[in-house]
Formats: sequence, C-alpha cells, structure tokens
Amino acid sequence: MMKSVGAQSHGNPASGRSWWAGATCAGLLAVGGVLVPALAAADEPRQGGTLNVILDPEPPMLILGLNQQSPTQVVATKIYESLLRYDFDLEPMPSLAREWEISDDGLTYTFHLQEGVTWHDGEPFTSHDVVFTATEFLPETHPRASSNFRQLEDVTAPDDHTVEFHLDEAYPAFILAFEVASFPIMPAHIYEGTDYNDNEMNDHPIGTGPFKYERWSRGDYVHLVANEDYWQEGKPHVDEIYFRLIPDAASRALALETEQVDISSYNNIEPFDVPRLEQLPHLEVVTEGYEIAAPLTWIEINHRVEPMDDPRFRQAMMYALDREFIRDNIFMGLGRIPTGPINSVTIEYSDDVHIYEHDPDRAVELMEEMGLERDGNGNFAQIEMLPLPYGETFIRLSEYIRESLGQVGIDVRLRSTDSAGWAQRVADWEYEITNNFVYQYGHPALGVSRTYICDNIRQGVLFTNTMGYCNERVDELFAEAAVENDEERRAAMYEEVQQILVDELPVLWLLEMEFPTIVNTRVRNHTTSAGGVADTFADLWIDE
Amino acid sequence: MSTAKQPVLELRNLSVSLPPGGDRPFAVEQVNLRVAAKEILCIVGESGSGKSMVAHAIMGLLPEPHVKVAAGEALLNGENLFTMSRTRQRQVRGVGMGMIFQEPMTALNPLMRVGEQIEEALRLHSDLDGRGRRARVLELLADVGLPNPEDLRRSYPFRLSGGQRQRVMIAIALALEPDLLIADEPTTALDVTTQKQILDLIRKVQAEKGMGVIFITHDFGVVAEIADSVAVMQHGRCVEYARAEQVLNRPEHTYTRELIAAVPHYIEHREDFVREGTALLKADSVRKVFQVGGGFLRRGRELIAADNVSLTIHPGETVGVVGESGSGKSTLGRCIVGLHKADGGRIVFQGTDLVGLSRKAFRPFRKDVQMVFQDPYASLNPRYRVADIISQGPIAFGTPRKKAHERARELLELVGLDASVARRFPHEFSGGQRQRISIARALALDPKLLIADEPVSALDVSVQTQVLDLLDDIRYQLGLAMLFITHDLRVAAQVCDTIAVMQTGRIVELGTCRDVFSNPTHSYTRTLLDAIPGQQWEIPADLRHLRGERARRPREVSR
Amino acid sequence: MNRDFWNAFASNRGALVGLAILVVVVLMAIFADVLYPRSPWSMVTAPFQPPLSDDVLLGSDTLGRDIAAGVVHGSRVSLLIGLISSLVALFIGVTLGALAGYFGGWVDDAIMRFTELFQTIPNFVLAVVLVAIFTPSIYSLVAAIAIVSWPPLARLARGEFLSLRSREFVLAAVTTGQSTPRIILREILPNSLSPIIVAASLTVATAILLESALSFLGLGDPNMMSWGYQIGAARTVLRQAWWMSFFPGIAILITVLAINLVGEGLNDALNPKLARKGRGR
Amino acid sequence: MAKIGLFLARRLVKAAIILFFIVLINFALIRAAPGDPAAVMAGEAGASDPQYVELLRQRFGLDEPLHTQMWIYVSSVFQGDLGFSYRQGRFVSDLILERLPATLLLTVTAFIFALAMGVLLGTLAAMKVGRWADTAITTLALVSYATPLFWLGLMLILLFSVHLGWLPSFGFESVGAGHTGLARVADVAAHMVLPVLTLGLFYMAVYTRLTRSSILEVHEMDFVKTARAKGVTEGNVMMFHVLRNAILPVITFAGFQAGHLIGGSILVETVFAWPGIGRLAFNALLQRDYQVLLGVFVVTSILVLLFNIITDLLYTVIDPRIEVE
Repeated sequence: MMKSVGAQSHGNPASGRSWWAGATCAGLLAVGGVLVPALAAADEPRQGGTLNVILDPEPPMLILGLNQQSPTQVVATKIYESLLRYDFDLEPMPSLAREWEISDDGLTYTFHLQEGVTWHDGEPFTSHDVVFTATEFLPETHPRASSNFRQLEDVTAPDDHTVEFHLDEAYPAFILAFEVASFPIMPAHIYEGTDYNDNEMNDHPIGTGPFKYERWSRGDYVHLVANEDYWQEGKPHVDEIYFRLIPDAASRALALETEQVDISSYNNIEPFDVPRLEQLPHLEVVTEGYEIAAPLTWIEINHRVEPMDDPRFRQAMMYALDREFIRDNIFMGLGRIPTGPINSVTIEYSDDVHIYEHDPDRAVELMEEMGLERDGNGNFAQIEMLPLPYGETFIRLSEYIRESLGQVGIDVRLRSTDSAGWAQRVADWEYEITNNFVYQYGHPALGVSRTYICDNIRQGVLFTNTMGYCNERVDELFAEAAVENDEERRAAMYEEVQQILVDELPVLWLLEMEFPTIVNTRVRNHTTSAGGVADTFADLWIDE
Repeated sequence: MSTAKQPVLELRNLSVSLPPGGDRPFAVEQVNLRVAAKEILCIVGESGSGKSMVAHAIMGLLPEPHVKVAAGEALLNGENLFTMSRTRQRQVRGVGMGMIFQEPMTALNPLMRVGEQIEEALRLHSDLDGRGRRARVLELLADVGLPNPEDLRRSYPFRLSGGQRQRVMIAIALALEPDLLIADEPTTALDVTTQKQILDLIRKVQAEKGMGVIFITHDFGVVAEIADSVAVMQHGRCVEYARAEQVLNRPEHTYTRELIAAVPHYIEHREDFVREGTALLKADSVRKVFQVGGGFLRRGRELIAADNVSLTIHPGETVGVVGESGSGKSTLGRCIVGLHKADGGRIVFQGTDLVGLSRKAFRPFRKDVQMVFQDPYASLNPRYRVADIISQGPIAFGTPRKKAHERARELLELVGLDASVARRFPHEFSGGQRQRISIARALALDPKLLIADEPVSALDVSVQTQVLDLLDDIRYQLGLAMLFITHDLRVAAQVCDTIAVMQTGRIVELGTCRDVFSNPTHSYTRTLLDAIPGQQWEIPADLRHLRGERARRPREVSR
Repeated sequence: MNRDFWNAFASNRGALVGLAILVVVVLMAIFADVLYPRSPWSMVTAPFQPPLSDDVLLGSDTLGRDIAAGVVHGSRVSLLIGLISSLVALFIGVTLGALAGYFGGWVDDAIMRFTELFQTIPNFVLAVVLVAIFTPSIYSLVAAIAIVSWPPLARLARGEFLSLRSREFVLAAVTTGQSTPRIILREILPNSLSPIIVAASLTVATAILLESALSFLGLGDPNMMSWGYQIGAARTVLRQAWWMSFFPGIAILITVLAINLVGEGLNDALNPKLARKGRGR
Repeated sequence: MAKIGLFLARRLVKAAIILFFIVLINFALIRAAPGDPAAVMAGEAGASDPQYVELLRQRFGLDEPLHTQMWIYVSSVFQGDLGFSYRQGRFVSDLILERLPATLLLTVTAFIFALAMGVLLGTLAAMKVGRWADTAITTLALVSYATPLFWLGLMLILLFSVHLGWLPSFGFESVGAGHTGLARVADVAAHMVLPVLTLGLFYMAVYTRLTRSSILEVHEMDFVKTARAKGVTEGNVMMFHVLRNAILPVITFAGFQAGHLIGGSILVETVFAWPGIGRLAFNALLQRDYQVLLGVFVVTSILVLLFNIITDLLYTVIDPRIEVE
C-alpha cells in the first residue's frame, strides 16, 4: 500500500508537503476537463497590479522537483506546471495536458500536450520534458516517486505533443498523480545529464508557468514577474507577485490588516486571529482549496502502553474530550467534528457509526469498569503526552487535552520536544500519546488505510501505524476495498471498517481541520481549484 | 610667632563640620593660623587630627556637602576665600595658591601627558601663547630637577617614578608662581632618599620664589628639617602653635611632648649583642626571581627580588633588614617564613635547609618561624573572634581548642591587652591594639624566630613606640630571635642588634647597629643615613630619657 | 553587626521598596494554592474575557484560563528557576573562581581561558540551544541558565580570591600552618562573600529574565505555568487581548526590579565602601 | 605600528584558539541532540523509505564516524567553509552572509544608541547627583534594566503600530514600495526604530548605570583634585579629566556585552520579523539544520571575538598605560 505522507505543519518550522500518489478509483474514468467556474464571480479581469502573498516559513529552495514543502509550493506553483489541475471535487482539469484518455483496461494513459508552450528561458516545451521528468528526474529526487510510479512500466512520447504512460497493473488512482507538486514538469534541457541537486540553475527556477522568477532576498521576500510569453493568451493578469517572509504570526495578521499583504494561506494565520480578520470589511476568508489534503487531526495513542491497550480506556479518553470546545476555542470554529477515520469530504465517508458525545461521567464509568483505581491524587492513570511541535494551536490543544483528561482522573504530563525529537520518538514508538494530523488525499486507499493496517507497523518510520493497532479484519477490508470495482460492495466494506475503527478507537479523531485562505477583497479569482493558493494564479486579477 | 609682615594667608576661627552621626561634629575646630611670604608653616598631627582638612578647606576641595566649612575665614592676601564667587575661587586656585598631594601615584591624570597637565594651568590663567607655554613647561620641569624635560613633557605619568611624579606635581603647583603652596604630606609615600630630595626642592623653590608654604606632616623629623613655624593639631584643634625652634626644643603642651618623645631617633645603643653558639638561622646566597607581566603566549620580565643574600641570626639576636621599597627586604622575610619559595641558595634553620622542602616537610618548621605583618587592618581575619585568631596556629598543630583559648588569653595579657577582649572581633580595636593581637598570634606557637615585616610603619608615632617597646620586651622575656624588616633606619636603630642594609635585592652592608650608624662603610648606607630628616635636631633631653631607659636596660640572658 | 547591616540596608529607600515587593511575590508564590486553588491551567470561564470581568480579575486567555491565576502561580516558577539556577551558577562560578584565584599560575590560566570561552559564546544563543537539545523541562532550564550565568561569578570570585590570597591574614594563616582547604573555605571564602552575594542576587534577576525569554520562545517547561509562557502564548493575540501579555510582563518587570533594588541595598549594606561611589559624594 | 601588528597577531592567534574550542563545544552539543537528522529530513519530505534515509545519510556524510565528521567540520571552518545546508540546499556561508548585514545594522545601531544614550544619561545623572534629574535617570535605567525585552517589543508594537499607527511593526523595509535613495533609507530607518529601541534600551540602562558610578568614582580621585587645584572649570574637569577616565570601564564592559547583544537579537528579530541571523539561528535550531546552526554559532562567536579585539585596540588608543607589546 501507499505510504505517502503524513502530518505536516504548514506554519511552523518544518513544513509540509506533498500530495499524493495515485490510487484506485474504480469507476473514475477518463473525462475531458471541464472548467469549473472560479469561486469569485468574475467581472472583467483588470490587467496589472502587484500581488503580495504571505510566505512562511522561508522555503529552502524553489525547485519544485527537488522540494515539495508547502512554502515551496506556494511560490513554485506559479513557475512550474504539471499535466493536470483538479477542481474542488477532484475532477481533473487541463493544464499542460490539453486532453487525455485512459484505456479501458486502465493500463495506458495518453496525454495530449498544449502547443506553443515555451520555458521561461525561451526553449520550447515538448513531450521529451515530460518523459524526462517521469522517468529520470522525479524517480531520483521525489521522495514518493517510487510509490507513485510503482505500477509504471514505461513512458513514451509518440510525438512532440503526446505522452503515453503504460502501467503493468490497473491503478485508477493514477489519474490523481499529475497534480503539480507530485508531478512538476522539469526542463530537460537544463537538467538532463547533470547532478540535479547541484545544478547551477537551482537558484533560478525555469518553468512554463505564468510567472517568472525575478529575485529572492533571503529572509525578506521572493519576487516573481509576469511571463509575457505565457501559453494562455492574456494571462496572467497581475504584473508581479511579492511573497513576503513574515515569521511572526502576529505580524502576519497585522500585515493583512494593514493591507501590506493580500493573501495568507495554510496556517499562516493562527486560528485565534481568523474570526477577527474575517470581520474586517476588506478581508474575506475562504476554506476551499484544500480538498486534496483534507487534513484530520487526532490524538495518537501508543497501544503498547497500559492501560491504553484497552479500547475502553481509549473510549474513556474520547468521552472526556469536548470536541466542540476544541473546534470553537482552539481552532476558532475552523473545522468539522469527525465521526471516524475518514474525513467527511473524502470519498467513501460514512456517518453510520457510534457517535461519541462529551460525557466525562461515562469516561469515569468506563475506567471503573476496567477495574482501574484512583491513586492518592484521584487519578486512574498517568500518561505522558508529546505535544506536536508545530505551532501554537497544537500546544494549546495539548494543554486542553491535559486539562480535560485530568478532570476525569487521567493525569497527563506534557513533554516538549522539537520537531526532530518528536519525529524520532513517535517513529520509534517511544511515546505514550501525542497529537498529529494527517492528509487523506481524497481517498481512503491513499491516506487512511496506512494508519490502521498491521502491515504498516514499522518501527523507525514515521506516518505508519505507529500506534501498533492491529485487527486482521480491518486489514482485509482495506485491502479488498481498494481493488473492489463494485461501488456498493466497496461502500459496504468501507462502512464496516469505519464502524470497527470507531468502536475500537485506534486513535482519537478530534477535528477535520480547515485551513483559512484569507484574501483582500480586491483580489479576484484567487481560488480556482483544489490546489487553492498552490495553483498558478494565472486567472487571478486585482480590482481597484 | 610668625613675622610681622602682612601674612599671605590667615586663618581665622576655621571650623569644618563633619556629617552628623560621626564620632565628632567637627573635623577642624576654631583654628587660627598665619603664613607669611617666605615662611614655611608645618601642621603636625597624627591621623584624624584634621590637618589635611585644613588644607582642603583652604583649597576649596572639601567633599561638600557632607563636609563643609562651618565657620571662620581664610584670608588670602586679605581676600576671604570662603565668600568669594566660584569664578574668583577658580582664579585664585592656581594663581594665588597651589597644592601638592600625598599620593603621587594617583594625583596625576593617567590619560594626559605630563606636559599637558602642567600646561593646563597656564592655558587657564596666563596670557602665554602655545610656544610660550611650552617653553614655560620645559623651564618648570627643569626647575623641579627633572632630567630630559623635552622627553618628559611627552611622557604619560605611568612611566614616571613616585619621586618624579611628585616633582611634576610641584611643577604644576608652581606653574603660575602662587603666593601660597600647600603641601599635604608630600613625602609620606616616598622613600627616605627621595623624601630628602623633595624636601630640598620645596625649600629651594620656596626660597627662590618667596612663597608662603603650608606643609602638612606627621613626622617631626621633617618638621625639624624645614619648618619656620609649627602648628600641632589634635582632634581637630590646634593645641600648640609657635616658632619651630620653640616647639621642637621647648614643647609646652603635653600632647606635643608625647609626640616628640615618641619620635624614633638614633640613640646611644645598648651594648653589642654577643653571638654565642650555633646560628639559629643561616641564609646563604638566597635568590628569588619573580616573573612579571607574563601571560598567555607571553613570557614576563624577570624581576630579581633577592640576589645572593646571606645572613645569620643567632638565638636572642634581632637582625634588622633596612632598605627602601623594592630592595627585596620583605621578599627575604617571606622566603624564610616559607611564603615564597626561594629560587636558589640555602636557608638553614637549626641544621635543616628549608629551601626546596615540600609543603608537608616544611610544616613542622612553621611553628618555629612566625611572622608579624605590616598592616594591622589586613592581617586579622575580620570574621573571627580574637581568641580564634590567636589560637588558630596551636589548634592546627593539635592543641585542644579549650587549652588554646586559655593560652590565647594569657598571650593577650602578655601583649598588654585585657584577657576579656578574647571574645571580640578585630574591627573593635585600634591599629596598635590589632598589632598587639597580631603579635600574640605569632607568639601562640612558641616560635624561636619572629619575622617582623614593617610592624610599625602603618601606625602613628605614639603608637609606634608602644608597639616597638612591646616587641622589644617580649623578645627579652621569651628569648626570641627576630628578623626586623623596616624602611626606617631610626626605627631599626631602636630595636636591632645587627643591621643589614639592602639595595635592589642585595645586602650592601651588614654590621652591628652601632657600626652601621656610626661607621657606615657603603655609600648607600651613608646616603640613607644622610637622608634621615631632622638630624641636626636633638630631641630635648627631658623627653629623651622617657625612652632611653628601656633601650639601655641590660640584656637578659636568653634561655 | 546585624543591626548595622539592617540599618545600612534600610537607609536605601529603594531597597526597602524592593524588599517589600519581593516579600509580596514570595508570599504569592507560597500561597498560590490558597489564592487560586485550581490549577492555573484550568479553563474557568469563556475565552478572551477582558480584565475586571465577573470572575477573572485580570481577564482570561484564549482557552478561558484565568490570567491572574497564571500570574500568581507563575511566580513560583520564576522564583524557583531564578533561585536554583543562580545557586548552581554560584556553585560553579565560585568553585572555579576560587581555584583560579587561589592557585594562580596554570590553574588560573586554564580556568580563565575556559571562562573566556563561555563568555565569547553569546549566552542567550547558548541557553536556547541547551534547552532545545535537552528538551524543555525545569531541569534543562535550570541547567542552561546556570551554565550561561556562571562566568561573571567566576571572574568576580577569582578577583576576590586573588586579592585576598595575598592579604596578610591569609598569609598569617599559612604561616600558622592551616591546611589549604581550610584557608580557602574558612579564611578567604567568608571574606569574599559580600560582593559575591550581591552579584548572585543580581544573577537571580537575570536568571528570571532568561527563563522568561526562553519560555517566551516556547522553550519553557510545558507543565509549569510561567510568566514568559503567558506572554509567548499571548503574542499572537496581542491585538485582541492586550491584557494577556501585559500583566505577566508587569509581573516580570516588578519582580526583577525588586530583586535589583534589593541587590543594591545588599551592596550598600555589605560593601559600604563601594556603596558610596554609587550614591552621593 | 609594528607593535600594533604584533599585538593584533597575538590577539588573532588567541581568538583562533578560542574559536577552535567553541567549534568543538558546539559540535559536541548539537551531536548530543536527539533525532537522526537524515530520518527527520526524510520524514519531513514525506518519505519514510529507509533507503531514501540511507541515501540522505551518505549524501551529507552523516554515515562517517563522529570524530571524522568533527574533524572535517573544524578544518573546513578554518578554511572559511561553513558547510552546506542540505535543508536549504545552499552554502551556509551564503545564507549567513545574506542575513548578516541586517543583523549588523540592527545590533550596531542598537549598540551605538545604547552606548551614546547611556554615556550621556549616565554623565548627566552623575553631574546632577542626588537631584531630580539623577533620580529620574536612575529610575529609568532601573526600570529598563528589569524589562524583558521581548515584552517591551510587544508593548511598543501595541502602542506605536497598533494604537498610534506611527511606525511599522515588522520587517526590514516596505517591500514592493519601490523606494530608492533617501526614501529607502528613511523607510528602513522607520522600520528600525522599534527594534533598535527594544534591543537598545536594556543596554542603555546598563551603560547609564555604569557611566554614572564610574564617573562618581573617578570624581573622588586625587587627580581630579589636582585639576581643581589648578583652577580648571568644572566643565573641563568633567570633560578632560573625569569622563575620559570614567569611560574606560564602560568600554571594557561594552566590548564584553557584544555577545549578549547578538543573543538578544534572536528575540528582537523574532518579534519584529527582522531578516537577520538571530532568526536564522532560531529557525535552524527548530529544523535541526546543524550546519546552519553551527555556522551561526561560529559567526556570532567570531563577531564577539572581533568586537573584543576592536575594544582592546580602542582601549590601547585611549589608555596609554596599556602596553601593546
């Protein structure tokens, strides 16, 4: 199975990244792209203007083929393009691929490329670039290329504007692998035959996108200017973009407020600030544009530690938590309360499961039922928690968890770590509980099953089944559902697996997180796809 | 009294008040003095007598507002210094009067060239142009007897010796040829030979310029050397004020008489010490070298503090080591007592060479060789009671605490203190009393040899005498041998049997006290003797007998 | 002696004010559980309540925790860490300084080079790294603060020992056969303590500032409510809730101020000679 | 001149030795940290593939024995090579050099501000000792000395940026405003006001107190009496005799504090989003970017050493007693 990626922070130090890999989506057949109307109602686009975008933290580099952290994406998606884009329902839309077909056996994907596209340095873009990217560049540099392209047999270019991908096994989710961060097309004429990591052009990205790299003042800003030779006539509409590095959350909010910047994304803005900013007449808050990620945050529990090996204890913990309070006061209303392992916007979601209400008395009952006894301080158990070191929200969340569990007699001690220490302890199972959030990539086969199946209990590897939860029935259901073509049968399987997981609570799902994109109202057409801010901005324009 | 001429300065009923809460309300009380042109007035007194306050009050340098003139007038050429405007005061300073301070090492601005410092006064108060000022500076430097005025003008003070700095100070004070020169103990911090030169210089310039001089000192020898008239101060009051000849030879006030009686002076010595038996201590070619200024990645300069020093001390003998600062006399003492490790030579104590002994091997000898230090304020640990201080040695060598404390009380009585003070802390005692405690501590281990390193030089003269007498007494009673280190030949003359004169790390003359004084063979010894101030003055006979008796007392046979 | 000490101390009005404030802070720390029996982390009211709201005197924070409770309980951490880390720094500094000053020579050279090394590394950077590496906890905070705080104390102790070593009462101790440890501990140490105590009291103030700065950066002990943590947590909501950072900041300010004032008073009382230069002529 | 050359040479050798040990200490410290840098990197790249981790390890020499890594690092530092940041894909020296000017601008300005104001206020207080001006200055110094600077920064932002709207609250300049020449200077200066004030106030307090007590101490000295006895005016006594001598300990102390100032810039750069190495260091620390962190350590230590050498040189110029030989 895929073990693509996991928890990410976007705000804080270390950052997030990747999208995804392909997955089987039975029934999802090739469809020609139909442009979904952009979110902001478009008047006549105005040409010109300067766009200021918050960038945080500073990306290590801008070569999207070499680095896919979210800040890198925010900038580099204006420079690089892929074959496809996706609408809010994850339907593919054309990008550098004008049209595409998938063979009936699901083994051949044929893409017809746009014509007359040139790289920023004037070289023509051809199918060779696509083949080079898929067969040479990404397999060497992209951390998830080996899993994304596992079924890929070869890639051929019948002519300059056609590319064919041949799979050795049907894998319907493959159509989702052409999102720009998973498959940024790199210029073959620059990279072919060089050490990709050491290429002298690495400080000057060359793509096909609507904006060209102009200048990067480290610690300060990245400056892009409009590409006059962009293949979409009349675009982009704005003249230049400044990505401003503002490492302090309060300063970022202030910058939006004072109109020094126009757009913030991901968790640039602490949730505390969102309601206030939302009230300002010149700002709007949009939560679309993160559909692929569909992040779900939970409390991760090490099942190797007593008494947390007992489902009743995990249930007790769940009953002790007021998830509405978490949503309203920690995430400031940004998010939905999950019912189970699958995000409600993700395919195959079912709400036919047990619902855990906030019920501290029930929590105490459960623990008494287990035969736990209170110690001198009135505690049933002591637990150490590693707060996810990705920004203040998660620290607040940990503090809340400590208080809430403390009220039902579970004494929680927090233990601070930096991101490296956190990653190591979690990967090596040297933790008791922690919080985490993981992207789902649209489909349970891509971003859900990896967390719960026995096969994926791998010490030392992050974003696997680090809890040590193992239920063979769950494994079976996930495996079969992934290759099941019949929609109803598949739905039944996923429903069953959700019910089992909700009963056994391998982790405690807290919130389906929503990232706020906060935009100055003078900016139009900013969110036009599931990529959200990590899209080309070719259609974006600035009103007076 | 002073001449009938119009006085340069006249003090009328000068009182200087101290901040409330002190031990007395006035530092100076109702002092009346006059200084005429060409007159040198010496103000004499012990520490705390208020003599310096008088000078500071005249110069307007009192640390106001805590200490200030409370009453009286100071008329400089008829003009009251205390009521004139600030501007006028500034003009008067420098032009009307100049001042020299006690401590030449700190009286010059360390960051200014010598020339600039002299020039500053000229720039402020004279019409001379740059060239004229420079010429005047050179002239002044030559006048005060400094070599190479041209080089010296550009030097910074730190390159000058103490004597040279004091000369520079005099040059500054003389720059504008003031009518009055105030010298506040200008020679106290100097070696005796330098002191003589400075005294000569002051006398010379005073005669040349016809100035009035107020010279503040604690030393009657100096008074005898230069004074025209003398004012004796005690506790802020002027107890005797008369012409020098009268005060020196026919003192009236009891206090003056006591002071004069206490002046150390060469007296016809007791019989010569007869050396018997084997030497208690024999120093042979002792050498000690210090590394100076060394540091990281840098070797320091070598300073030879003692070079080829040899002397012997017999039981019951007092050997005086006399020399000026830097002569190596203290180094020698510290090598013997084991505070420094000698770099060469032998120090044989009762047959054992102490040089090169390990700490542990040296320890038994600690009992036998004890030391009395110079500074009574630094030599007693302020945190301990007197009994603990005295008994620390015996306790370290295994005497039970109780017994050691009993012995401490005995020793206190021996050194002339009441046994009951054993429970007090050092800060409750005066300098002389502390020095007694210090002696008691040294005696507690029943030493055979006592090293006394300038034991009286930090004390006022009257106290000095008492401590010297005590040391002498104890030596007789206990039959101690003593190495007495001092810079003052007069002091040495009173207690020593044998005298070694040291100069720059070497002994230049070694002989009986009588020989050294009456028959000095080395030129340096002669220079030292010559430099003793007030030699031509004989202490009045009626005062002299107060001290003579004890000195001539027959020697007890040592045990 | 004690009376003199107290009189000298009391003659400095600032020191008295400082002492009074410090007593209040200490009482606050001692009786924190009486004043606010519930944990300072407990969410007692609605988030973002401004000061003087019904049940929260100084307002509430983003989770509805009582700022006043945090300030009161925070005094414990500040004082505890300030005190313990200063004691540790004092121990390291005085030990090294004493050895360097007493023995001189290569021992002195080596120790002083070592001290210089620690003074060259920017101390806050070092503290941040130490706490981050050894994971934030009360122990790592104390250790880190102590490690960056000892060099000035070592230099001071060395200076004192160096000058006292050649003082005559110490020489007298040598000549009367006292052992070296005894000379160091009984003769020199007690006499070098006055300036060291003063410096140490100022070290406590600096340590509290350091602790708050580290907590502010999120490097505090996550289980202990501290002032620096409160300000750090309030930084992002500075605009909505000024009170969240204002009151803890004032708490740090007056506590540190009080300790400095007391330090000056101690200085006046313990080192009368030095005191004079600080104040009137 | 030759003497100064020799002096410099000796100081440089000494500085190099100190630097060597600093590099060793830092290396040891950071190696003591938990977490395998390669695994962390891989994790953050979203890959948990052991082969990929191994690849990273080889690529960055993390598979060498520790002492080899250390030796390689130490020797390359002394050749001016601070290594390569695999996290940022750039040479550490480039990263630091880009950020250095901003930090230097901030710290040096703050330092000059603190020193100038400190000496000025300290002198003023000493001259008016015991009067209201002295009381006011002393109180200001005491309060500034006790104020946590990160809090001060926040309060200044609250007052001057949020409430009054007078000054920008973050950043180095108004990016994209297209200022050039004097307008740009003014723009940067406006951005600097609050950070400089925040960073400088604490040190100003230190120098004020130091100058004041130093002046009062020098005031008591004999040579000041000598100057008065010459009839020098009070103003000149202060300027030429007192201040010149009193400033020496202030300089010594100020040289010593250079390091603290750079440490303080971590906080100030964080609060004010100032693009300098203090922030670089903090981010590097959180990202476990060893090479950058070591680099920042080395560079700040070099700055401190340089500062100290400059102080020493300055001292030899002011104080003739210091022998440069």
